[in-house]
Amino acid sequence: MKHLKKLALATALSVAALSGTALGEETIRFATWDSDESLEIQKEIARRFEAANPGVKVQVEPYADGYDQKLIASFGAGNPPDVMYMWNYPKYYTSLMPLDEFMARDAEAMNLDDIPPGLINTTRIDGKAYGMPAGFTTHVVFYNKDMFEAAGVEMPSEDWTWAELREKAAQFRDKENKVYGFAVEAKPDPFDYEQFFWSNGTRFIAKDGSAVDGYMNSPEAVEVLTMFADMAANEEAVVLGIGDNSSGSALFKGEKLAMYQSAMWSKGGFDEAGINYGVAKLPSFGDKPVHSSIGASAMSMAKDTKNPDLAWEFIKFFSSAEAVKLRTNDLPIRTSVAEEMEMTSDPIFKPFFDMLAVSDSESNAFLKHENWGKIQANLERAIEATMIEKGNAKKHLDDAVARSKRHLN
Amino acid sequence: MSGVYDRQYQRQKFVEKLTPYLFISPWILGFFFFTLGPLVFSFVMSFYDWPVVGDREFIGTQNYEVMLTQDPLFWDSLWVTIKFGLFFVPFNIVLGLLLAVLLNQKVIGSGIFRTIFYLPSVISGVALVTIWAWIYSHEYGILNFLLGLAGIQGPNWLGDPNWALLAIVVASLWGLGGTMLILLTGLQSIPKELYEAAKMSGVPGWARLIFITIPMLSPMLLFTFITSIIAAFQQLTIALLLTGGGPLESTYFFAMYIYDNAFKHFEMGYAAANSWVMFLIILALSMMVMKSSSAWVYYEGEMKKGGNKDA
Amino acid sequence: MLRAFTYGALIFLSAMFILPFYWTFITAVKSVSELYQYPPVFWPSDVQWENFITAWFKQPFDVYFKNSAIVVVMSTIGQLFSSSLVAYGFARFHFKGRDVIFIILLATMMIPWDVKMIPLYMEFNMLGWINTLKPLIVPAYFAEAFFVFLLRQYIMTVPIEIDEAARMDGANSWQIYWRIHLPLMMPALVLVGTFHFMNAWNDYLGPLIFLNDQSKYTLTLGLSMFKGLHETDITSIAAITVLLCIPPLILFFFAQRYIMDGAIGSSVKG
Amino acid sequence: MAGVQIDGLEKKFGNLRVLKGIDLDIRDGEFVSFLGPSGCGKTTLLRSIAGLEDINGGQVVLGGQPISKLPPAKRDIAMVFQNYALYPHMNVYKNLSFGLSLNGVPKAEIEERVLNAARILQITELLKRRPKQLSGGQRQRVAIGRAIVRDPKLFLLDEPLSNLDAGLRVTMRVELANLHKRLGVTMIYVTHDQVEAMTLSDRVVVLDQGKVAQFGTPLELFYAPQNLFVASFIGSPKMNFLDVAAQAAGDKQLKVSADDLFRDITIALETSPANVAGPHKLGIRPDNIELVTQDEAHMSGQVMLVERLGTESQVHIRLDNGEDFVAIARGTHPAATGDHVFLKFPAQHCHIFNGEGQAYPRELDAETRSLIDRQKSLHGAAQKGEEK
Repeated sequence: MKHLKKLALATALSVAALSGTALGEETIRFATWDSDESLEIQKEIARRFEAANPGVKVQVEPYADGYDQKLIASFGAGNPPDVMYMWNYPKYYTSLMPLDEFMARDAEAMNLDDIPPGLINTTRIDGKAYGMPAGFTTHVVFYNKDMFEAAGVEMPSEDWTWAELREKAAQFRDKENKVYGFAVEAKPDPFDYEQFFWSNGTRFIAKDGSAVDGYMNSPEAVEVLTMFADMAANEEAVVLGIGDNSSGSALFKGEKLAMYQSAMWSKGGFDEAGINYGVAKLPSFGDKPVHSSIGASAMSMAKDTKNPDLAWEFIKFFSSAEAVKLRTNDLPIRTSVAEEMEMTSDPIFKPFFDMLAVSDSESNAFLKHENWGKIQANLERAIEATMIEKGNAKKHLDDAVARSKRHLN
Repeated sequence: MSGVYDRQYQRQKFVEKLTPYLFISPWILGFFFFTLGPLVFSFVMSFYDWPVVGDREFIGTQNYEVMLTQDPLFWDSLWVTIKFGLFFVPFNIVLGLLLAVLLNQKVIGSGIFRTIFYLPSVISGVALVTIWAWIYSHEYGILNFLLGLAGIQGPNWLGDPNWALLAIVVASLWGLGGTMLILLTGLQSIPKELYEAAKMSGVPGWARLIFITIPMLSPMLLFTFITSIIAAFQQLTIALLLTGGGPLESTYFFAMYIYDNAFKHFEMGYAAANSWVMFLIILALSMMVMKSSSAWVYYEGEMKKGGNKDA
Repeated sequence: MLRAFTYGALIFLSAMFILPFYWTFITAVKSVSELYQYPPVFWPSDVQWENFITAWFKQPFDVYFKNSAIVVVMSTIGQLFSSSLVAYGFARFHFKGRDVIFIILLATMMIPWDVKMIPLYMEFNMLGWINTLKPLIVPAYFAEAFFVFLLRQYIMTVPIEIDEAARMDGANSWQIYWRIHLPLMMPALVLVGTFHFMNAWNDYLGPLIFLNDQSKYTLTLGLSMFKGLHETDITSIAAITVLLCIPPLILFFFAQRYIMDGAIGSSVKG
Repeated sequence: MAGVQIDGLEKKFGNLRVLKGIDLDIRDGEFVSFLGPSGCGKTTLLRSIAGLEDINGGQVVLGGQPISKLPPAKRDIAMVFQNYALYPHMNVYKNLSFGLSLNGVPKAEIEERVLNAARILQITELLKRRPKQLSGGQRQRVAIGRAIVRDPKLFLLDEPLSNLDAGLRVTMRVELANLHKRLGVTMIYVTHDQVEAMTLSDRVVVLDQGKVAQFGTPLELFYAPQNLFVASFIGSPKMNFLDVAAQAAGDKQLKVSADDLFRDITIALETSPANVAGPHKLGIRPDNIELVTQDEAHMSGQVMLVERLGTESQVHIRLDNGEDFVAIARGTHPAATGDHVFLKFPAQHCHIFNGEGQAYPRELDAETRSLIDRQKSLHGAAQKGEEK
């Protein structure tokens, strides 16, 4: 309604001004959680889209930290943006537009084969894709080369294990200056944490979402938590998230950490702080295959958008080679772009792509059960409790499983 | 003659009856525009399974039943909030009063002191929490650094379930500049003669505080009492950003429980039911305080018994 | 002796209240390398004043400032006027349903924001107010319970005889409000103005929910955008926080003397 | 100039009847006090006249105009409040001029009237000050000044001296009396202090539980109280009372007897009493009791306490029947605690009240009678003077 009014007004004004382009404007509202540099990149992409489509205006709406609240309010009140960044498909998919038909229609023009299918799969609910990836990241370990050199510790190898990481980390501990070799999270985002479960051969919840017992509290799961708790107990790693709100990346920037497990989003800050860092793949659990979680920034379309075709054009543009090249704060979803920019051979970027190559066999827990959010709260509690007590992983995970029963129905 | 006189009287009486409603009409209108609708809406919502998007389903009182009988977080978070309130409310009032009394004396640079004490209230939430995170940080914080200089091994303030709630209480009290100002305003309206007279008759300072200041300040104390209770129950930002409710839910406030149900779990109906329970609890507490107030609040301007209808 | 104690206490407490602000300030002017040093650096070796300018121009803060100023000024005027009017109504009249209405008024303070948010959004959406500053301004013209309660408590400390004297002098209710109580309420009004100013100035949720377009954003939204999902730009947050504190602090410094103008104090009572 | 007529005035607070049919006729230019213990309704009555209270029945007429349905401001009445109720945020000049400016009086006239009032009250040099810079007495004057400038038909004063210290109260009392003389305007004055009421007033209204107990000149109230309440309320120390029986003793006479009385007392009355059955009370003021020898005495008792005030001694006596009496003797009277004394109640000083507490009008001695008459006529003369 409001838009119509605006449209009418804009038209009236332009007619009155006898301007040449009396077509009026069409506006696309695009919501993003990014801020700062990433936001500027998206605005630039939007500007280029506007330039390529005269008469179209893109209203970029950055909600930053308040993204979920804002999205809930606007969806709840029936006034969502046309296009938005999305990750929580299970909660929103009923109000999102399935994109499969659009993709099928334009598959050739878009050169969809250039995009790893694993990325699109992160947006699927019941087989339908609700998002089109625009950028992604896998997880790696950053390490401070200067510190390694100074301490005379050998740099991480191509295929290293957690045991090796721990052995290295122990050598950096300096009580006086509060230096640690590594950091473990007591309150991790479970979305990313599941990669450790996967790498140790288990998962949070059964593939069909029917059970957590025997998964979340499996011996392998207990092993993961116990390992991190041991690292904390032996001071191989500082514990983040309980009592220390200093983020791991802040400590890494302050050279208080020799190694830090993170993703693309930390890289910009490390560059800015002038840290001489290297990047290693995630370590493996013995000889088990390592698996990273994939964080994809994907674009979704509101079901009720007034102009789905235009919105699709906008989404498509975001995954075009032109746009993907601009996104320096995450990784290009197009293999061709990555190769063209020589990322796959660059020692800093290569580990990310190596991780991507081995990380397409699992999908995240939240896609498997509608009550995952509440189950996850119990898991978070178990992780936190284990890290506080620096042990008792089995007991806490069993407890989480028991607490989750009523949500599994 | 008498007809005109009576008609005038009727009109005057009508105007008198109408006047008070005209004065409070802005709020009445605002209530109908901006409060009543949302209130009714949320009440209706509390009887539904109401995801933000997708199908809503009427489920009767199920939200309330689940909350009261199956959800341990409901009781846990309520208990955390009550514990918080038991610390926060008295300290907020007592310390606010103390500061106000200190500043009510004739001191050089009192304007600057007042500004300083109000300073934390001026800093916005995000920044305030960042500051406290830095102060409390176990390994890298200024508090433990200073304690370390004194040879004391400081606890893990925000990481230890035994300390975290207290740490949040202290951080919340940083904003007592508002309470201080309210009480200071109240102190200013107490006649100096009362103190002078008491001083002349040799009443010691503490007795002047108890027998003059506190009774004369009681309307403002009532105000801070009730609003502190409300603030305690609505405590969210600091805990959300500082501890996220942890460690082990030791700072998981009732308001955060509602927030999570709404914005993490997308269960608007359940969150609405939570809110209504919270609303009723605060209302009951406030009513108790209001009811008790006739016994301890002294109003200088109170209307004579039975009232003064045309005043 | 008492004097010395007073000053001692004041200075000690001041130090505790200033410390966080001081830290925010030095954080703002620290270089990246010093930001994360431990033991903490209490005065940066390399003071980077340009951080303020850099942070300001990272986002269109001039636009945000204009929006915040409009919201704060417009809504403060409305709040002062409407709340004092309503407070006078509750403090000085007996009317049918007064106590019940007053309790409802108090109760509105107790409604959690979470549940009001979506219905309010729907309402403002219907009115076509989303993505305008109206949802942040207009409600202030309809009095807020907290301020009504505060002012009512204040008015009730004024002897009723003042009203009666004015009534005998020929003043009607409006004139008593306007010419007697409004000036007498000055300290409390300054308080309400200060509180409302700070609320509006630091409001985050309201602007977040009701504004879409960056050209409509307020300062706090800009500030919060330095805190991303994964990374936080601490220097910019600190710099903008310091800048954001300046206008309200200056205003408060000048306003607080009116709070200390205890006109009622010594003249009527006793 | 105007008198005030109050007819059947009723006031209720909820179900509580506070004023129970008040009838008063206050003459033009008169100074009348409302006197009574707290809770008797005197302040409510004053506020009802002012219009600050709605009345539930009856009416108030001022200068021939019914005013009880007019708003306070239209009644042409000014009121001085107990706590002065000065506007704290206005200086003295503004305090005085506020009412005039509200009523649209031209600026020049306002100034003239304010300056005039200030001159009368000698507060000209205070005009620029705020109330908080004034002393109690100065505030009092400003409060009165606020009433004077409006030149009202009627002044109402609600215990205006009660917040002043004793010395200042006496001074202000004299000033108030002078002011009344000077302005000649009708004034109604509420007080619980009988000395103020007796010294200032032309006539006093004694109120008891929402009713007029008596309306008369100060001396009338003292010498000819119409009922037990007035008799016991007026006078300090209080009148002593004794339960007695009465019988007619010829024309305009009443014989009083009791078991405790050694001998009967015969009191001269103005009229012959009609019905003298039932219990009666005999009243006698402490200063009329004589300490005598046994053969003259009406009763005897034991001295409990002697308070020596110099010119007089107050002797507290427990009578043989257990009643406590106070008698006033000369300053040098030798009575001492523990003494057994004999009391005489001279008949010409005795008051007699019937079972309902109503007094039988006494035959007063010529001296008293003429004093009372003079008080009444003094007022009448003043009134006539003003009318010219």
